This record gives sequence, C-alpha cells and structure tokens, in this order.
Amino acid sequence: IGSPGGGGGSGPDGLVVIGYPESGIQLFRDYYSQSDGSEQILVPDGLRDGAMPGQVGNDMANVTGTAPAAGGPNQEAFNTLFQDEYGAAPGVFTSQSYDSVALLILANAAAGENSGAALKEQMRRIANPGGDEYGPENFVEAVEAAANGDDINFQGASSATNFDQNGDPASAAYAIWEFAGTDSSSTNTLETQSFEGSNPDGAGPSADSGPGGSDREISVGILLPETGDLASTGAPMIQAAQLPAMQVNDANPAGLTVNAQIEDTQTSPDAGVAAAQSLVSAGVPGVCGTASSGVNVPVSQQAFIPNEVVGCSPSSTALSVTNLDDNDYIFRTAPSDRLQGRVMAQVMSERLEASSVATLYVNNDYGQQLSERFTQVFQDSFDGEVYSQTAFNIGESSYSSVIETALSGPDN
Amino acid sequence: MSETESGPEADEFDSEAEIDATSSPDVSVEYPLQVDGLRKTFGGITAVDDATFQVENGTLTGLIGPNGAGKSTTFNLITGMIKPDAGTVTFNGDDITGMEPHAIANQGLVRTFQIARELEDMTVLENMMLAPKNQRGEKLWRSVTPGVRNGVIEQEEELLDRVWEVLEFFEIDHIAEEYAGNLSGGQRKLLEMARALLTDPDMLLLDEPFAGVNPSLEKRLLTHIHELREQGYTFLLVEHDMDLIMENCEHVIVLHQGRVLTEGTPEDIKSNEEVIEAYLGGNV
Amino acid sequence: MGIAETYSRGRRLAVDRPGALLLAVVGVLLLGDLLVGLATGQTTFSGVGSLVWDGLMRGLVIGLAGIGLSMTYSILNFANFAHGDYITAGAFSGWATTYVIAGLGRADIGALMLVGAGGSVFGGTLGIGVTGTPVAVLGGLVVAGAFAIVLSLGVDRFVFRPIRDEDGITLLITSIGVAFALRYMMQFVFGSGVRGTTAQPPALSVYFVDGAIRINMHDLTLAVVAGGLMLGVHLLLQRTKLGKAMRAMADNEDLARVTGIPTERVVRSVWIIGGGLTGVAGYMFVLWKGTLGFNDGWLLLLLIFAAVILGGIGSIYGAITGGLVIGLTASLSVLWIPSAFARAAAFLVMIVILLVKPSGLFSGRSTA
Amino acid sequence: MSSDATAATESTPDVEGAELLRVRGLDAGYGDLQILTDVDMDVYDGEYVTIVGPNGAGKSTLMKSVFGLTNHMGGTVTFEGEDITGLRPEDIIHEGVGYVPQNDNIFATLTVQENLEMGAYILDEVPQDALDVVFERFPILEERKQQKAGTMSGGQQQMLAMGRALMLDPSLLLLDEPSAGLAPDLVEEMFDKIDEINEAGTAVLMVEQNAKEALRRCDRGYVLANGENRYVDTGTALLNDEQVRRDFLGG
Amino acid sequence: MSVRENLADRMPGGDAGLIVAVLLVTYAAYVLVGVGLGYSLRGQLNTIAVLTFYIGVFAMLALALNLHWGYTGLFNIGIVGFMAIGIYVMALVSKPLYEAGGAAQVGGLGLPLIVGIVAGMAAAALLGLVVALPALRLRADYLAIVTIAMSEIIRFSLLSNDLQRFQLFGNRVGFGGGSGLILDFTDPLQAFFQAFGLWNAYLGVVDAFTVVVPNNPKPVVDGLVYGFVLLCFVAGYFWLLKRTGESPFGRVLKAIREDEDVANSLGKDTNQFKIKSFMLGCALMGLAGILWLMTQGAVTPNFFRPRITFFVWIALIIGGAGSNTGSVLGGAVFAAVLYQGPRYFKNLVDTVLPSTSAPSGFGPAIAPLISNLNPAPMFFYTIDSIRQLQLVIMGLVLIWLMHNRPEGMLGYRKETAAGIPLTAAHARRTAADGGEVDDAAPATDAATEGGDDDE
Ligand SMILES: Nc1ncnc2c1ncn2[C@@H]1O[C@H](COP(=O)(O)OP(=O)(O)OP(=O)(O)O)[C@@H](O)[C@H]1O
Ligand SMILES: Nc1ncnc2c1ncn2[C@@H]1O[C@H](COP(=O)(O)OP(=O)(O)OP(=O)(O)O)[C@@H](O)[C@H]1O
Ligand SMILES: [Mg+2]
Ligand SMILES: [Mg+2]
Repeated sequence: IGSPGGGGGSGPDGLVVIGYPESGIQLFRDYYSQSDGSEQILVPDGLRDGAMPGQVGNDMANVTGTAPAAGGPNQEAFNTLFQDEYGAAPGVFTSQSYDSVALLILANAAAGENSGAALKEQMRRIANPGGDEYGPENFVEAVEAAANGDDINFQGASSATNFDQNGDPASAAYAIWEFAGTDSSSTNTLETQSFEGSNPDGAGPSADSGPGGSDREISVGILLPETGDLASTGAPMIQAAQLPAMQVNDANPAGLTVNAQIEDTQTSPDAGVAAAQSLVSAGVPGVCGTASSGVNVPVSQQAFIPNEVVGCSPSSTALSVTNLDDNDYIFRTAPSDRLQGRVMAQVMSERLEASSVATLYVNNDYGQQLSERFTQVFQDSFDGEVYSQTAFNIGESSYSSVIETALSGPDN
Repeated sequence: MSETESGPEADEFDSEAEIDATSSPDVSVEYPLQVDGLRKTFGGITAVDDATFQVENGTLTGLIGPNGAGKSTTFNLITGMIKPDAGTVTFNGDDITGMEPHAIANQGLVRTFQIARELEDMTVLENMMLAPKNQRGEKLWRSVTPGVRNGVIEQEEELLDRVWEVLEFFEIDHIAEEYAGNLSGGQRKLLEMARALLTDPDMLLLDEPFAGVNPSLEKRLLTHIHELREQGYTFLLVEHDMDLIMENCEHVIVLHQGRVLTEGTPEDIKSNEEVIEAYLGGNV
Repeated sequence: MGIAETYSRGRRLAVDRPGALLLAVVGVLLLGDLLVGLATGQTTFSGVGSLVWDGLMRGLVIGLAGIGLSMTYSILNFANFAHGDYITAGAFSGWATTYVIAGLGRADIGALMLVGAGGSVFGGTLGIGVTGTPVAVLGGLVVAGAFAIVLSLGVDRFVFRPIRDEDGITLLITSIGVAFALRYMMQFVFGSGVRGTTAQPPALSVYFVDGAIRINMHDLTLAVVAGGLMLGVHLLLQRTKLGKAMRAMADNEDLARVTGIPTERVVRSVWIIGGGLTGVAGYMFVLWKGTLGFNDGWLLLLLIFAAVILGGIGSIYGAITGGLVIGLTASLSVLWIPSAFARAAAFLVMIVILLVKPSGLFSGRSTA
Repeated sequence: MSSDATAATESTPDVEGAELLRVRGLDAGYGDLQILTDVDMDVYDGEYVTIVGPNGAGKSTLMKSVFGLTNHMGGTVTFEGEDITGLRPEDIIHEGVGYVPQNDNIFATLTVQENLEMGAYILDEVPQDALDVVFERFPILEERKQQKAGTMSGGQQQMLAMGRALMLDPSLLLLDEPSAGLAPDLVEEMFDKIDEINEAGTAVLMVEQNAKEALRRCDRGYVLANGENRYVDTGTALLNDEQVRRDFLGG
Repeated sequence: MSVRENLADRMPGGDAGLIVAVLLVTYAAYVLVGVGLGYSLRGQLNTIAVLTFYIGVFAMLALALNLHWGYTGLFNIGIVGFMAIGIYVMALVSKPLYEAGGAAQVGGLGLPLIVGIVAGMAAAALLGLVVALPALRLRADYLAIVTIAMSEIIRFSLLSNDLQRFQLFGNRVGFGGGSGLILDFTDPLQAFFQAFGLWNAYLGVVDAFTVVVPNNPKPVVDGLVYGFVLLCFVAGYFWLLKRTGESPFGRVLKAIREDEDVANSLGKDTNQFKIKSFMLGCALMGLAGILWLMTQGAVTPNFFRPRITFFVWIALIIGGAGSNTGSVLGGAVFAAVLYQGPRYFKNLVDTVLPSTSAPSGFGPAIAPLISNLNPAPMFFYTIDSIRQLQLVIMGLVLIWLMHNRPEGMLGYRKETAAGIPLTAAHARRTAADGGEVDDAAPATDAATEGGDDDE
C-alpha cells in the first residue's frame, strides 16, 4: 500500500484524524503541504463537512470517513427540509439536532405540560416502536397525534431514534463516506453499515400513555455552541434544531405553538452551565444539547439532573455520558463512540487495508476517547499496529510538527 | 511658623527605642564608616578608583570634588545600590561590602538621594510612618490576626507621635496630609531628610541635600543638621557649595577622578594647591 | 596561559552567571540528544530539515509582525495588546480584496467581501495563490498594509492619543479594551468560522540527506516579502533622521518635545511603518498557512511578545532574531518534548531569556 | 505687594531693543491645579533676566508655560510680537527660543554626540560649526562624545543639556537652574558662559537658586512667590532691597 | 468627584452600606427583567442564585487582584493560571479513589474537601513563589507578559497527555488532559453541612421550601445557599485585605508600588514583601478558582483561557484599583451588567419582539440594509450575536473607563496605609497644642483638596 509521505520510509500506512472542521482545515492543509497524500486517511463524523475540500484547497481523495449514518429512512426528507429553509446542505450532526428537538416537542405535546419530570416519561413512548410512524416530513401531524394522546413512533432523520436503557440510541447505522471534491459542499456516502444492539427497539422506563393537550405553548431549549471552538459546527446544528419549532409554529397543530429558546454554550463548561441555568430559570422542561461531551457532563450534572430537566444531546458521543448517574433525564440522539471506534477500525483494516496507523486527535473528550477506542479495537480485533496517538490542540496556526510526529515511524 | 529652636532632644527619640532594634548612635567606635580601596568601573570609565577614607564619629564630614569625581557612585557603593569591583566598606566594625541596601540601612547607615525621590502617591505622614525600622506590623500575620493586631495598633500610635515630633522639628507639619507628589523641590528635600532620620540611623549620607534649596531654607536645614550632630549623629555630606562646606564641616574629603585627592580641615583644603587646581578653579 | 585564562574565564562565568551556564549545559544536552537520534536513525535529517524550515517560516511571520509592536512599544512606551488584532484586521481587509479581485464575476460580491463567510466561497475554488492569481495577491497585500495603517492611526487618534501622557500600564489596559472590541467586531462581521484561503500552491521537494523537504511557493513568497521589508525598514531608519528621533522619543518624550522633535509626527510615522508591516504580516501569515479566522492574530500575539522581549524592545533586529528563535523553538521542540508543549516551550524560552538577560538579546542597540 | 508688581511691569528696562518675550496676565497650572496667577513678564532683545523665588513658587512652571508645556488657563504669551500662546513646543523652537529644563534634561540612552545632534533636529543638517562651538565651551563633551548620556555625572549632564540648547543659536534661551549641582569652578564658569552667550546677542531668561550671583550678573530680576509676581527691578536693586534680602535671599 | 464620594459618605453604613445598596439595586433589576421574561418564582430564585454566584467569584478575584495591582503594583495577567492550579490540585487531593467503570477516567487521593482546598491554595501560592522569585525583578509590563505566558504554559500542561493520568501513592490520579476532570467528590455544600452535623437540618429547610417552590426545591436552595457562602467569602477577603492594607505591611507595599529603591534604602527588604503579597494574592486566586469550579461538576483546561483574566481586570478597573470597596462593587457590576446582563437583555428582547429568525451571518444581515434600507435583519442579527458583541461592549467599556474614570467608579479613593487614622492623630495633637488649630486647619484643607484634584 501507498508509500509514506514526507518523512522517510518508516511512516504508517494510514492516519486516523479526529477533530472538527475548525482546526481540521489547517491540519489538512499542513498535511497536504508536507505529504504527497499517499497515506490512507480515515476521519469520523466530526470532520464530515462537505466544504472541507474547498476550504483545504485539495480534493482530499485519500480521505474516507465514517459517521453515524443519518440512516433513518427519513434522512432525505430532512435534507430537503433543511435545504428549503436555509438554502444550504445540512452539516454534521444536523439531523441529530433536528431529531433531538423533534422528540422533545413530541414528548412535551404528549405530556401536556412543561414539566421535565413528565417529559422524561414520554421520551421513549413517542420515540420507540409502538404506534404510528412519523418522520420529519409529517412532523406536524406527529405533534397533533401526540397532543391527542395517540401512540406514535417517531422515525428520525438520523436513525430510528429508539432509546435504550441508558437513553442512548438503541441501534445505530454508520455511513462510510468520502468527500465529493473541492466544488461540492456535500459528501458522498459509499455504504451504510448497521449496528443493532441486542435490543434494537429500545428499552427502558416509559409512561403507558400520554395525557396530551391542545392550545398551549410548548417550551424547548436549544443549548448549542454559537461561539468558541465548535462555533462552526454549532451554527448549522442550531439551524436544524430550530426547524421542528418552525414547522409547528407555521402549522399550529392542535393549537400548539413552540417557544424555542436558544442559548450559547460558548463550547465552555462554565458558560454552558450558566446558559443552562438561564434556561432552567425560564422554566424550560427539555433542552436539546449540549454539543460536546466536555460541556454535556457538567451541564447535565449541574443544571439538568438536579433541576429535573430533560437533556437530549445531538452530538455528544463520549462514553462518559452513558455512565452518568442521570435519574433518566439525559438522552442523546448520537450513538456512543464505542460503536464508531469499532467501525473505524474495521474500515481501516478491511476497506483501506492499512496495517500500521497513527492517530491524530483533537485534545478533548471526544477525540481522546475515540482514538483510544479505535486503537484498542484495531490492535485487538484486527491485528493492526498503531504507531502513535498524537493529540493536537484547537486553534494552532500550524500543525506541521504534529503531522511530522504522526508521519514518522513507530513510537518507542 | 518661625519658631524653630524647639527641636526634640536626643533622648526623646531614644524613649521610643524599645521598638527599634538598634538605638542611638554608637559612640564606642571612633570611625564608624571606613572605606578601603573601593573601586568601580563602568565599561571603560573608572568612576571610583581605590578610594580610601574614614568618617569620624559625631562629625559633619564633607565629600567634595568636581563633577564626575565619583561622589554619587561612592554613595551608591557604600549603601549597596551597586556592587563594588574591589575594596571593602566597614560600618561600625562590620564588613558591609556588597550587602543589600535594606540590610545596610538596617545597620544604621541611611542615605538620601541626589534627586529627591518621594513616594508621590503617599501623604507626608505615610511617607514618614514608613521609615521606622522593625515595625511589628510589617509581619503580615501580626497585622491580620485578631488580638495580635492590637499590639500593632499600639505601636502605630507611638510611631505617629514620634513622626509628628520630627515633622515639627523640620517644620513641615503643616503639609503633613499633603501628597508627597505635590510638594515643591525644597519640601521634598526636607521630607527626605526627615524620613531618613526616622529610621533611627547612626549615620546619614546626604547627597547634595541643598541643591535647589532656597537659601533661607538652607540655613534652617543646616541648623537642624548641627543640632542632630550634637545629639551624636554622624553625617557625610556631598555638596558643591564651598562656602557652606567651609562654614559647617569639621572635616573635608576631596575626591578627584575616583580617588581621594586629599583630606583635612576646611582651612587645609582651601589652601591646598591641588584642590584649587582640580576643583576650586582659582577663584576662592 | 591560554588554558588558564579560559579556565578562569569559565569559572568567572559560572560564578557570575549561573543562569547562563545552566542554559548552555541544557543546550548542549539537547544537541547531544538530537545527534544521537540522527546517528541511530531515530530522527531523520529530512525530518529535522522540515521542522527547521517550518520554524523559519513561522519566525519570519512573527518577526515581521514583531517589528511594529517593538517600535510602538519603545516609543509610546506600552505593550499594545491590540497588536494581534491589527494583524487579523489587516489580514481580513487584504483577503477580502484578494477574494474580490480573484472572484469578481464568479461569485456573489457580498460573499467575496466577507472572505467567504460561512463557507459561501472557497479560496481554493477561486484558485487563489501567488502563481494562480498574482494580481489579486499583490492587491490584497497592499490593501492589508494600507488598511492596517488606517486602523492603527484611527485607533491612535481616538483611543491612545487622548491618554498618551498616562503611564504605560494605563495604555496597556486600554489596548486590551481595543483588542476585545476589534476582535469580536471582526467575529461579528466575518463570522467565527475558519476558512481556507488559497489553492494548494505549487511545491518543490528539495532532497536533503535522507529524504525530501517540501517547500512551496508561498513559503518562498513569505521569505522574499519578509526579507525585503525588513531590509527596507532598516534602510529607512538608517538613512533618515526618523530613526534617531524615535530613539530620542523612546528615551524622554517631554524633552523630545522641548528639543523641537515633532513628536506627534514621529508617533504617526511609527504607526504608519509599524501598522503597515503588521498588516502585511497578517496577510502573509494567512497566505502562508492558508487559513483565516478571527482569532489568528490574538493567538500569535503572545509569541510576538515573546519574540520582541527576547530581542530587546525597540530593536528591529531584535524583533527579527527573536521571531526566528521563537519560531524555531516552537517548531523544533517536538524533537524532544510532546508537541502539545510546543507553544509552552516557546514561552518558556522567553521567560528563561528574560531572567538571564532581562533587557533582551539586542538591548541597547535600539531601532536602527 | 500688588502695587509693587504693577509698578514693576511698567518700569522700562535699561536695555535698548525691541521687546522679545511678553507675558501678560498668565494663569497656568497642571490639570485643574492652578499654579501661576496673573503673572507678567518681559524680556527685551539681548537682555539677561533672572527669576528667583522660594521652592515651589512656580518658577519652573512659568518657564514651562512659556514653552507651551502646562495647562494654559488665561493670559497671553507673545514672542517678537507674535502670539505664541498654546503653540506646540516644536513651533516655539522654530521661533528661536531654546529651553533647558530643570530635571530630566538629557536623552539618557543616547550618546552625548547624539544628544547634541538632537538639539539641531529641526535643521536639515547638523551644523558642524555650532557643534564645534559647543565642544569648545564644554571640552568634556567632546571627550565623552560616545558615552551614553545617562551615565555621565550630574554636572556633566547639566553641561550637555546646555550644549544641546545652544545648537540652534536661539535668540532667547530659557535656563532652569543651570548651576544646580555644579562644582564651584563650574558654577563660575557656567555663569561666565551664560554671560558670553548673552553678550553674543542671545537674550537669557534664567531661574536660579544661586540667587545672589545670578542677580549680580543679570540686567533685571523678577521675584516670584506663590505663583505671583512680587518684585521686579534691576538685579543690583533687588540685591540691595532689604525686604528681598530678608525674605528671599537668606539675609 | 464629589457626587460619588458624597454618595459613599451619605450612605448609611459607609462602604458596606454602599455595597449592600448596589447589590439590592442589581437584584431588583434582575427581578424586574425576570418578571418581563415571565419567570416563575422558581426561575426568579434561580436567577438570583446564579447572579450571586458570579458576583461572588468576580468580587473575590477582583479583591485578590487588588492586592497585587492596587496595593503592590504587580501587574499580574496570569490570574487564570493560579485559579487552574487551585482547582486542579484540589481535585487531585479530594477526588475519590479511582474506580473502574465510573464516568471519571482518573481518581484522586480521596481526602476531605477541606484538605483539598488548603492544598489547592498552597499550590497556587507556591506557583506564585516560583513565578515571583525570578520575575519580580522585572518591569511591570514584563511581569505581565511572564505571568500571562505562565498561565498559558499551565493550560498547555494541563492539556497534555503526559499529565493526563499518573500514579501517586499507588492511586490512579491525573489531570485528565484535554478531556478535563470530572469533579466527582461529595457535593461541597453537603460536605460543609455534614461537617457540622447539620445536613439533616439543612434538608429540613429545603423541605420547608416546598411552600415557595412546590417541586424539587433543592437545586434552588442549594444555589441560593452557595451564593450566600460565596458572599461570606467575599466578606472574608475584604476583611483580610483591609487589614493588610491598613497596616505597616500594607504601607511598605504601597511604598514599593511608588518607588522600590526608596523603600529598600529605608531598610525594607522589598523582595520579601513583594513575594509575600504575591503569594497571598495567588492563594486567594486559587481559592476563588476552587470556589468557582468546585460545584460545576467538571473542569477542562480550556476554561482557563486568558479571557477570564481580562474579565477580572475589567471588574477591578470598573471598581477602581487600590480600593477594596471598589473591587467588590466592580466585581458585582461586571458580573451583573457585562457578564450576565447581555444574556438577559437578549432574552428580554426576544420576548418583547415577535420571534423572527435572525439572518445567519453578517452578509444576509447587511444586504437588505444596503439594497433597500431595511434595518430589521441587521437588528435581529445584532441581537442574535449579543454574546459576541458582549465582548465588544466590554472592550469599549474598558476604553471608556480608562479615558474618563481611570480611578474607577468610586472616583479617587484615599485609603490610608496605616493601622490608625492618621488625621485623627493630627487633630488630637493640634487640639492638645491649643492655639495652633486655626493655623493648621486651613492648610490641611487646602492640602486635601489639592490631593483630590491632582489626577
Ligand atoms: N507636574 C506637576 N503636577 C502637579 N503639580 C506640580 C507639577 N509640577 C510642579 N507642581 C507644583 O507646582 C508648584 C510650583 O512648582 P515649580 O516646579 O514651578 O516650583 P519652582 O519654583 O520651580 O521650585 P524649585 O525651586 O523647588 O524648583 C509646586 O507646588 C509643585 O508642587
Ligand atoms: N552607570 C554608569 N555607567 C557608566 N559610567 C558611569 C555610570 N555611573 C557613573 N558613571 C561615570 O562615573 C563618573 C562618576 O560619576 P558620579 O555620578 O559618581 O559623579 P559625582 O561625583 O556624583 O558628580 P556630580 O557632582 O556631578 O553629581 C562619571 O564620569 C560618570 O560619567
Ligand atoms: Mg553626584
Ligand atoms: Mg524649579
């Protein structure tokens, strides 16, 4: 397989790069100016941004990606919706954001009151199988049905949105994708792999019925990064998160309106907690957020769980979220990185046929855990060798030296 | 405002001595300050070159010399502001060469600056209160610990009384609450000297204390200095005003190109050929 | 005799300057480690070469941007924390120009003027680069310099001049205010996303002992522009009275005024030269690294401070040398320590040098 | 005392010549703090005028005010008939006024030579003859040409400051305590030099604490106290005035 | 000058009264906004708790900074570094021992919270010593750059993988690298009340609160109580600093700020004083960092960006360096108006105006303004971007302050550096001397006036 790039003959066959577009642009630019692009590069969801090749100024043909598939039958419907409203292709985690808010609205409609304690009981009832199936394109009808107390099963844009015991997605699908070139702003999905847990229909406590109710205002919070490290990822997520509210407010099903309050985490735990507190003060029963696990954990612990507010993160994939002692208030529509790490190892080994790999990961919860999980599976199950795992910090003006490290021979 | 003569007695200062580690001037040493072979060069310029002299106890000794003779540098060397290249400074029998300025000041050797340096954003009173040595409250824990602080307060009261005495002595009590930054040049010189005195030194080094001081004020200042000298303080004085030196000093040291050219009584100096040539310029 | 002298000199050094000696020992150890690495093939020559080249490039950017900071620091006597945002502002103005020239008719003018905010236009798609769109790059470069000049003069007029008589710390604090206002204003206008600004520049591989070092056109452009400007400033300050007037002002502003030096004019010249270089540095920085974000200048600022202090405030040679030292340190440090510490290493070098030689490497040889 | 002052300003000087500097009703200070109140002062062409007064009287403030360095609060300053109130120092220099401040009067980090060159900054070229004249007057400056001015002794610095102000051959020279800190021979020499300069046609306005000597040599003297004019007369007259002697000259 | 000073003078209770009054006004304003936002009582109380929290931390930090800058003239812009060391060391000491399978990646030493807090403060003070020993000889602006560089070095070190986890006394501990640390020790309030055996009583009080806040009142009460605890700490800082300032120790600090050589030549070992002052301030910053983050559940290194340091500076400058009262007020005003204010302002505007979706960027916002003079999109974009503009506003406020009120909102404050009021002694003496009073009094007045005008 491909000869190593700039740094002599001992480099790895493949690279795993885990990060966000924010610093990914610089990282890949530096990579392409240092290497002839002969390494196989694998990236996860965080870097799935169709604009990357344009921003990097390279078609990035040697990059393959994995991502929680917006595998739901309703991916296309959501894409259209987003495209129509904003005139742009949806970005990373947008479908998860949409689903998160949609579920919170549905649960709220079913609960008939703006109360977190009531909301959490309804989450699985409207999301997991049992009842009529709805998706983004007929979301308004779903709300109406929920308000009428009907049993519904929301099929999301990102997945079937069935919650397991932990409030995580019960099943997940992963897409293998590649960039579509410098002029495109989307990515091409090559293949989708499904991982169904032992219980794909989900499990966990749930109310038997929903009282429902009409002619009321549903309150929902959106707590995502508008500024800070994840600002660029956050912006389209917020847009997507606003869509369900707009849909309801335009159609007014059963006299319902949605009041969506947006707060900014600034990608910082502290600001995130403060923002969450402001949502709590406003009496919001359920919040779509937060984006990164580093913020999600403190926000859940400090604001959501004690104040009995349902948190449903669209993109915090770290393992630590699963382990929270959450009294069943914390959900997410993005699958845990346990799965993605596995998928990545498999793709790296079987599809890209690389046996020696180095990882470059963004220095936070997400990057670190995914890199470790990948390494573990790649070495244990696929007999691969990981030369080095190198962390990089967000916001550097040059990544030449980390790339140099990653491209050099095995660590010793 | 003009009655001057009621300066405090020496023992008035001493009565506060319990708060000071060292007390009144030590009479036992005949020559408290001894400078031996002092040398300092800056780049190519030798500012002080093998200077050797001593200052007798209880005298007002003048240190004169042309501009650039090395007087200020000598002061800086003695007081530890700069470190000598060679030579020793002995004070009250202790070798103080190369010690930190604050340590030297604590030994009882205190200086004033040629260009008066006041703590401008502090009032005259605060300036003065700063000076006394070994104040209890300079230990942080004493100042903040309830109970222990009472001792600090007590001492502050005592110090304040003493500060007022000295301020009155120098006739600057009317500006006691003024910010030092608002004082005129002459008032600053007075404050500087008063403050130095409060550290309860054995010996004072005065660098041109009268430069820029109005003649009437100069006269009064000199009266103070003489009074203090009679109380046993020793002074080393840098000054260019020859009349002043002649009239007031018991002993004069002449520095020239960093060396001691000669020394002696004012009369000796005045008639010394070398001095006339190097310094006085023939018109005395 | 010779040996004895060397020995005694060495001993004196050890006594007088233990810090310097320690530094020397550490330096030797690091060098030894590197040589062992090279000898055993752990480290490749070409790898080290690449790092050196990368460090040089960073150093040039830092040095170029540092000249302006150093000049204002010594003459106006304050550390301008807004300097980093002048860099960003210069870069944005310049790149907006480049985008407009390169993309006119091919994309929406608004998107071009906002430098492709939100991913609306890509520099790569427009084929921007020294070879691809030389006119656009040149235009951008000029506008970047000009805009930074206007900006720094404007800020000086309304912010710094009214309080010029205050002490340096007052001005420093004020400049932090300017930095905040500028930076987040740029975020407000241009958005917070990082954008790629250039197409991949043509590159050549230079063979070096055991591998290749890749050098691209933008590296070379940076080297030429930075070198040229540094030479230009040098000549300007040597050949005109301005250099001396600047030093006189840095020394004693009141007296300079009394002496008849038109201080306001000198200050203006300083802002013009410093601002211009800063804007150009910002533009070149972005051309070289290929991305642009509203935080770029601020993130660079501490390194620039390190460089300026390292070199001795007020000395343009100091700023350049300091820049190179800092750039090389940040880049080469990965040979010994984890890359996460690269920036930390640069700061550490600054602190250490400050302690060993508080007035900087080139102290006393200020400006010109 | 106010009558004294009024009388004073009306008295004509002995020196022939046009009026060079004319200060009328000057109020000035720092920030909001007023130091000078209604000060009048004249210097005629080629005249030698001395200002004496206690510390803090506002002598230096007056000098600075003439040079546009204080907060102007009222009154006018004219030079050669032209109103220079509120002009910038660099313009005043162009008018032909030189100024040696009391403190901080050299560029400490520049060499002696460079300090002198700065004195002629407003000219296109450093006038070599002026430089030679200065070196002739103060030989130590030539010796120490390359030394950093800040490392010179106090007296040497004073000479350098004088030298710098002379580089432009001004028609009025403001000197703030030129003899402070000088050795006796140099004091004498300095006064001689000032006489020389004055005789060569430069008018001198000088502040001095060495009051007797200064008054002895000058054409006219002003006594300033508390920011106000107190006395003005010829130097010798002031020296002989009992009141002045007692209050301001230390008997 | 006079209006504000008189305000402080006329305020019953003097400075303390002024502080209380400002706090009350702030709370009243927030309650009003809360009413506008339609908050429930629970929401109102929660808002007050959050507000109090930020007032508390910023006031503490401003006070600690006042010791460095206002008292000693040490220009420290590495505040976050000391905060970081404080909380990280505290976490290392007090986090429970590592257990596999929990959310936390690493454990701590499992020692009581109070031990951790003391250790955190000590570590911050020690770091202060390490920075101070060499750096205090440097010029103020150099010290600034050294301290900010140091705070960045600390952040990078905490980010690094090498310190992510390590063994200490056989325990798996660490700083968590870029993922940060989960602060899984006992809830500090709980630990506090348990220490006094009052936990059940506290829970009783919480229960009683159901009258006001019907369901789940605990987080609200917790927040309020913690806010109150913070205010007590502020009072403690204030008291400590006031005593420090009004003492011979403080007098030497003041002298150092003015001219170190003079203090030195008067026999004061200035380095000693500076180091002590610096270390004390650092310990206080460490404690403030601990109190800020201890209840936040997690901490990541990137929290400690220099920005927070600048926030504290802005707070101090609003209040006026050198004055403790000013520091507290500055902290309060900063927290209420500049830090938390914009969020509430935006929410208020959102409530008042019909919810219109704002343009996604500056381009779409400005285009209608240019093409058909429609300012609405620009307006909504501005409101929507208030969090970014907040920092612009802070910058402008800082500039305005430095231009117009460099001495802070209280105006120039004379805080005497002595254990006793120096004026009183004067009055005492002149009174005792009898006839002199007339003579001295006008002089004194003139002097004081001059002092106030100056600057
Ligand atoms: N920059 C300044 N700011 C505020 N007040 C000042 C300033 N400079 C001088 N003063 C005050 O102005 C008054 C007059 O000072 P000035 O320097 O003019 O006195 P002077 O007559 O030159 O005295 P001296 O003979 O001691 O030099 C003094 O009270 C002084 O404190
Ligand atoms: N830091 C320094 N660097 C270089 N030369 C210096 C330094 N300090 C002093 N000198 C030189 O040393 C010599 C002695 O200076 P010093 O200030 O001691 O003289 P002085 O006797 O006090 O003179 P004055 O009466 O004029 O104050 C001078 O020639 C001066 O230029
Ligand atoms: Mg001297
Ligand atoms: Mg004067």
